[in-house]
Amino acid sequence: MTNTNQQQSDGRERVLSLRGISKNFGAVSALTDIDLDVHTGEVVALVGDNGAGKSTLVKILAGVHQPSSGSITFRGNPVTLDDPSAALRLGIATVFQDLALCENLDVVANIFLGKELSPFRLDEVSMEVKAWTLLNELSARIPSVREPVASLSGGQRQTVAIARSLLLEPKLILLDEPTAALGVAQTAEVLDLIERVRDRGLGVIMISHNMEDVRAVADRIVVLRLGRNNGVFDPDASNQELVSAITGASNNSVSRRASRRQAQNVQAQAPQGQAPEARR
Amino acid sequence: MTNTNQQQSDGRERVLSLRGISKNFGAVSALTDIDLDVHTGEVVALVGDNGAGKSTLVKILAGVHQPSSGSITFRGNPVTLDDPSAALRLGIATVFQDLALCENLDVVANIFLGKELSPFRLDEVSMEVKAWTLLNELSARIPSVREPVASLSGGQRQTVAIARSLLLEPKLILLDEPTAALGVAQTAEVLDLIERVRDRGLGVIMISHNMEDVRAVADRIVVLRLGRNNGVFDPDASNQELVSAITGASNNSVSRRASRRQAQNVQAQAPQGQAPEARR
Amino acid sequence: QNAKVSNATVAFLMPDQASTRYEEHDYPGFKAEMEKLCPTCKVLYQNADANVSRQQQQFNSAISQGAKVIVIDPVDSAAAASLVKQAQSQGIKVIAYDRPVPDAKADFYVSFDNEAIGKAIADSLVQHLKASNVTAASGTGVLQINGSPTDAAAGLIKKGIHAGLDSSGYPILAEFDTPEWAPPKAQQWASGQITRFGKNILGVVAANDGTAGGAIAAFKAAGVNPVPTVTGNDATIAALQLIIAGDQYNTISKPSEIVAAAAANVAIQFLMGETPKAETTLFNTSSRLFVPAVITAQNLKAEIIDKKINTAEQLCGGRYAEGCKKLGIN
Amino acid sequence: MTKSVDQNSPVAPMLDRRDERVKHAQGIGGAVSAFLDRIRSGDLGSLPVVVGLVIIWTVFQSLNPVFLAPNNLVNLLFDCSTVGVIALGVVCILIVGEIDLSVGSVSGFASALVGVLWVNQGWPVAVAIIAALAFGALIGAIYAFLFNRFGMPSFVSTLAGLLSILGLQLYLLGSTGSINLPYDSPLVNFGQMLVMPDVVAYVLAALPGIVFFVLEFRTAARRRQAGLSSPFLGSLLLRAVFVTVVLEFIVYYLNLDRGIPWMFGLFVGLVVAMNYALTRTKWGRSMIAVGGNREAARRAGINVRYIYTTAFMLCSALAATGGILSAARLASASQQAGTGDVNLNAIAAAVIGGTSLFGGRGSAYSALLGIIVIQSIASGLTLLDLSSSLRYMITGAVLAIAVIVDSLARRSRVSHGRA
Amino acid sequence: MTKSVDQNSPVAPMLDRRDERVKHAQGIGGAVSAFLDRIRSGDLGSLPVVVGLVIIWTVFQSLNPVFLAPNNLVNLLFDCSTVGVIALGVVCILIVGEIDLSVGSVSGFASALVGVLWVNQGWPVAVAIIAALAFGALIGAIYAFLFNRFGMPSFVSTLAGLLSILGLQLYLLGSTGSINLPYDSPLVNFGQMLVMPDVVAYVLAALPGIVFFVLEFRTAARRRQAGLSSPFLGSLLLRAVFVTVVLEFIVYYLNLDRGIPWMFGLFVGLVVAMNYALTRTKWGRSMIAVGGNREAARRAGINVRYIYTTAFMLCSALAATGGILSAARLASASQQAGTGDVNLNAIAAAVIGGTSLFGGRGSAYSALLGIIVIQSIASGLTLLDLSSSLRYMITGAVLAIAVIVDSLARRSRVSHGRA
Ligand SMILES: Nc1ncnc2c1ncn2[C@@H]1O[C@H](COP(=O)(O)OP(=O)(O)OP(=O)(O)O)[C@@H](O)[C@H]1O
Ligand SMILES: Nc1ncnc2c1ncn2[C@@H]1O[C@H](COP(=O)(O)OP(=O)(O)OP(=O)(O)O)[C@@H](O)[C@H]1O
Ligand SMILES: [Mg+2]
Ligand SMILES: [Mg+2]
Repeated sequence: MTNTNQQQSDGRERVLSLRGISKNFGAVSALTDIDLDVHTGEVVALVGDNGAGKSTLVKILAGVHQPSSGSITFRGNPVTLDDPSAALRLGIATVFQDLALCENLDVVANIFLGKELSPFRLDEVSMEVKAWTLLNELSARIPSVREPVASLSGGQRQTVAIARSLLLEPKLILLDEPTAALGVAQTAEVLDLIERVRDRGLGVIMISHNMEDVRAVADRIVVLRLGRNNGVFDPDASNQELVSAITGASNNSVSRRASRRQAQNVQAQAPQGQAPEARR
Repeated sequence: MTNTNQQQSDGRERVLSLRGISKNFGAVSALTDIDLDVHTGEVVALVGDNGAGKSTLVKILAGVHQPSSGSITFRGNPVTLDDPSAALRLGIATVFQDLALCENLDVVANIFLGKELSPFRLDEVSMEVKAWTLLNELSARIPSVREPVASLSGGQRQTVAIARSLLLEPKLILLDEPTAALGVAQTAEVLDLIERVRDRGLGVIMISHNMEDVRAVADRIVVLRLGRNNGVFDPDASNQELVSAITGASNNSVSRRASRRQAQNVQAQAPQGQAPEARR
Repeated sequence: QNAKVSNATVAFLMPDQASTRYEEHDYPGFKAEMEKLCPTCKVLYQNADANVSRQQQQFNSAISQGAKVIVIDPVDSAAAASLVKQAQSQGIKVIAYDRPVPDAKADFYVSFDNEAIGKAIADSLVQHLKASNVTAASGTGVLQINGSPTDAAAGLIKKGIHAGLDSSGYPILAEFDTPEWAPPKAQQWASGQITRFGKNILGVVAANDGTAGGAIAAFKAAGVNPVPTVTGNDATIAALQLIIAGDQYNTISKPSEIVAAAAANVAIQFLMGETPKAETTLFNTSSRLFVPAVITAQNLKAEIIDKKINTAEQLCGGRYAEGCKKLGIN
Repeated sequence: MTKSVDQNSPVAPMLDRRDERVKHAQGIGGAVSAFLDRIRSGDLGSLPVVVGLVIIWTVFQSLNPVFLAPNNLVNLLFDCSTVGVIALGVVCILIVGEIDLSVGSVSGFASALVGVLWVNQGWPVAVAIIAALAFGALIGAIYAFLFNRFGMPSFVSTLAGLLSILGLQLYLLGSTGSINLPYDSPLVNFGQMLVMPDVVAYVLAALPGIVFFVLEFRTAARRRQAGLSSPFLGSLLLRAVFVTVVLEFIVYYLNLDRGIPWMFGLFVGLVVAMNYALTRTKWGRSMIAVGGNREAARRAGINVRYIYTTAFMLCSALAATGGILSAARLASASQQAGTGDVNLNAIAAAVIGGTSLFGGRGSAYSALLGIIVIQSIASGLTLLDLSSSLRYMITGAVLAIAVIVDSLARRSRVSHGRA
Repeated sequence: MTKSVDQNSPVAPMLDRRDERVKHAQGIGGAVSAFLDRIRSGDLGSLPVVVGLVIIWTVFQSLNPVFLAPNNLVNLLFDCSTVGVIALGVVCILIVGEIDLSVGSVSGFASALVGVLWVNQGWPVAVAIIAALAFGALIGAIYAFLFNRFGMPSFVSTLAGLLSILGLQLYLLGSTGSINLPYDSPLVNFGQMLVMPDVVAYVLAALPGIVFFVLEFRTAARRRQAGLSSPFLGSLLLRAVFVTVVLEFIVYYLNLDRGIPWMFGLFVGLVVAMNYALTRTKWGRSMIAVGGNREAARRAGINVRYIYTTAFMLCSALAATGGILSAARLASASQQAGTGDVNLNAIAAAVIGGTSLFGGRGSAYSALLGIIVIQSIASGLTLLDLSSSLRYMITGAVLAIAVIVDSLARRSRVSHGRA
């Protein structure tokens, strides 16, 4: 477990800095004393078990929830985010895990919601063109952008949510499991996109359960466990290290499954001479 | 592209057989002439791009949508599934992509919805015990099963949806992206579970965008593209083969991204002597 | 003589808001007389807003508050029977006011007769038509606009109007129960009948001034000039003004204060343990009836201004000044 | 406390106490502090409405001391029962996310039907009542048919029903006007006079506490056996004693006057039965599921149409019951019955009590609480000599104030992230 | 047609026509077959309500030939305008998923206020009207405050408002009862007589077709330029011509009698303006978003409170407008104004026209269509001599029939997987 915090901050501006963030929902402490830093041009991956509090953290940064305690510093200034519009004004764009789309509006209206072109005489043509452009960039296959979002497939919706966040000129992008429902092609596009965004000097927080994707794009991997910081890792940390940090035990269902499969493979495939690959 | 249909059916009973299934939504043909077979003790993976029609097919099998044309044979008998309860009665359990949970009910009530113990005097204690048992089997970390589902994290909800489908004694299980929101540990448990279920002789249809998971558990991989059958593959088919079938082109964003990364790796890591791994 | 009564509680329960009379005339009249006769007595006033259950609730609460005499104008004459019985079983005297309680013997009944009112306006209309030599040619006739179909008082007026019209020789072209006494409904209905019958409408018998106003508005909107004879009831300021302006033919003035004062007198007598003198007996109940006055342009000055029911200032503002002058009001 | 979930760890914590992030109450002190926690986070159930009610009562009592006199309260209970039963039906239909605007008309028609069949036609009163209830259920079945078969929004179908049934009622009473029910009949006696003997009232008032304690005690035992956490016995006992004391005091106080009306007993009985059905049966669970997410309920294999049918039929049948009760209360089947504000009051009672207009959230007790709030306001204002205009204004204001407490509590619940 | 989405493919299909699974209409034949397709799948917008309307009209016309006489239709238009404007406000508030039960009271109070200020106090009529509108907006602002600040359900706050404002109205008119508005004043003239000169009516009836064609033509050009598909010109022209012919015929027919009332013109003008605001402005988009998914709208940075405030204020202000119009129509400000079924009719009009009670779906035109349905039924029954009991029954039945067509169409849409 290497604390890469110091090393990476050299020469780079800190976009975001959290200190001692806690959040209670009634009797449940979803987050306890979370610290986190994001720098310009950096992709921070936030990983953790289900219910570890990742989405809660993102919602606090997006102004959806208010923290029970702790301080947020954005580009050097302490801020309070008491409304999503406050976060948007600061330049924090978010793709929520639950997407937060309006099912009764069509794709174009959803992408431009809250930032429509020419508010007193909506410019539908320009908006539609821009929507198609964004969607095509993401390799989305959407039959029509004039159908309500309710009729889209899960992956199509997620693409729409991602397209939305690209419209702003944000300083920080929060992506809560952006590729969970995406196909292989769309996932590749989104990973490309994240890299492009990083190269433009933005800060990115990405949540994902796919360690391969995380390692592919992250500069730093922050692990949450049961609502607490549980270490910061380099992207070249081993899978086993990461999984142990996430599950809190080196003997976990992932490692058990891996060793079981390995044993099967040895039995079954040894005659074919294929080297059993340790995937723990 | 090997048609493994014939080979696998030897000696095994066919649970399900679809012929010429089509489905139109207004002007959109979501499915066109789909054929599909599932045998006992077989895991069929259904893969395809976003919007390829996978969920639509699952919904037809679950009785949620009615096909525009085509026939469904279940355990040798032609059936019409005009209601989800019809499918449930036949023994088809489904985990839907959108989960279909009642947000206002608590976890126990959701798991047992429609199949409560002792209908005239609900046996809450037994239901709660059973719920905890199921959830623990899936490594779920849920603070309380007496909170409404609305307060759960994405992955926790998905676990609840999976737990639901295990309550029945089904003949066929349909899993629509069951691991999309799950953590690494929970994913491993679900994959284990699928293998256990298969070993008990049930048929399983699993949809996933994660090729690694698909290859790990599937006996056969069926590809849909733009609502049509686009080939059936063995689980040991190469990634490139699968991705080409899914995206319909060998030059796709996945392969482009792979080759770009490869090039970068060569540049960056050549001095360290690490062999560039072709991941297309 | 009133020294014997002090600190007693009397309840005065009115039925609805269909006209302003209860709060503008009846209650002030009752209260004033009570104050005169028994300054220490307490008067409970309630209006049931045309709601039977609410009246029951008000009746019960009057008993809870120790009322010894209850003056009730029932929302539903039939339903009030149980209230009367309930009160009498506890030794409380009930004075039926305005509307009778036929199914139970109240202790006294003070009223104008709603049925008589209906008959009076119908008769007045018929006389007017006959006097102006309007003959009932085939196809012609009058319209009848009744009150709310769920209002018992409206039912009584309706009966009276029928009694007045049936033998008059003027057929009823169409009749309508106005839901909730709502003037716009009366207007819409009248508009439709104007389309249907046009010039064949000789007159309109409307059960109160609000619906009469609706009918007049319908004629005006259809461009019918002059407006046929339209009757009313309640002598609201608006209606009196319409009569002054010549748009409405008649209305009914009920000297509510006088009736209310009579009720107060009866109440005091009950409180003193006396038996009030009856003029007649109606529904098996000792009763005192007052005769309402039909107001037309001819007697408006005499009945309204001279009897100080309304003042000239109230009626003759602005546009009505000229009409007033013509009627000799200033 | 960082134990893993392994089955073989030496002292496995209780099944539902394995998440270390959750604070749990221990003993009485813990129960109190958990309660305070709940107050702070706004998770209070119907407490805020009760607080609103107490405020209203205090104000009215200070304005007119007759208000809390036992006699007045007994009248209040009589008045609550009629519309309360209708509100109970409305709760049913609101829970599945639909509405019934015709409850007033149905109640009025039911009372007219009883009047005509019993008094005019000379049927036995029981048969007349059954006919009226059957009619109510039939109306509900028609709405359900229109809803299930044609997908007609219940707002429209019940609006059409409101008008048609009002027409039927007028038609039925058209020739006779209102019909007086015999003053000495058991039905009218039930609606006007019949109160429980003192002893019966005391015994019935003791029941809830005892039943609560016994049931909870047995459940707690079963939970402990099954490896689940169980509530602290002392706090159970405390609550049972508290409930019993409060109820017995109420009974004692009302027994100073006439006592508890049987009609109110019937209403409370229906509320308790409905509460049992909604919370402890499969049917009730399905109702709430259908109201929360119709499609999810359908996919869970619930017969959604059947659920809607039962909801509509129950609502209309209870409305008919309420109508019969108000006829009994009034000793008359009148043309006005069910018109006016019966509809709004019944729906408002359900909503004020905490049932959502949007479905999926509500409880039978909301009918009880809501109607007590509404009738308290009405009764309190009746005791003040106000002109109608003032009375309307004050009713509105008091209603708003009664609900503001509840709204504030719910608001705080939302701001604490609990919807 | 299996082209990939690459930018450099020789003949890239139009941006929005790249998905080969979608059938697209080509030319007039295509437009017709697409239309038939839509009929089959039930995706018909307001056509079913129109069909229901036509059925009602046919029946009433066959029962009494006066029904479709121009004179009667002109009356119908006058009557539609007053409650129609109120229904337009109700559409606003339903779209954000809330309700306003007090529109009737507000309308009644506004008419009373105009009567008192103008006739009794002698204010200039314009100032009195502005005061009434301001009062309406203020009431809406209060509801919005209670909703945004305390989270009070709008059902309860507007119920409280209903009562309070009714009280205010009674208080205001208490001493005088009804107030006559002068028959010769411009306001009453506007409400009773004023119709458009024939030429103006013809010109105005031509406008929609022309504006539609010009705007669509320009949009089509821009779309083509931007690489999007554009509608076939012929079909645009056809629709424009069809609309114009229908409207001009209506005008011609009504001009046989008095002609088109200016009051109806005002109503339609408000509907068109509201439709523009709802569909073509950021505000309208936000309204629909808030109604569909409040939380999603908030997360998109929409000022949700502001949107609710505008919705409540617009609704009350339009209710006040409707009240003033009905006072003008009746030439009187009465105590009954706004009571009775004004509330239900206004809400029902919005719902019948297709606006959802649950928020997020609705259009300004639903107020127009819905009120025409309701007033047609009322007017048709006026022409038949029926007892009130029959009238109520038939009103209910006809209402159900009018809506059944729409429900069936929507049902088929659902069964075709389109919600
Ligand atoms: N509104 C809420 N009310 C109550 N508890 C909540 C609420 N939101 C989240 N929680 C709880 O907080 C914990 C953290 O949830 P969160 O959504 O942040 O998890 P997550 O890390 O995003 O998980 P996942 O990987 O499954 O998305 C969970 O246990 C959840 O039950
Ligand atoms: N109810 C509906 N109405 C209209 N179109 C629909 C509806 N449901 C699905 N579609 C369309 O059908 C196509 C297939 O959708 P489906 O949900 O089956 O995709 P999928 O293969 O599950 O995609 P994903 O991987 O994103 O979940 C999509 O283009 C979608 O827009
Ligand atoms: Mg999450
Ligand atoms: Mg899918």
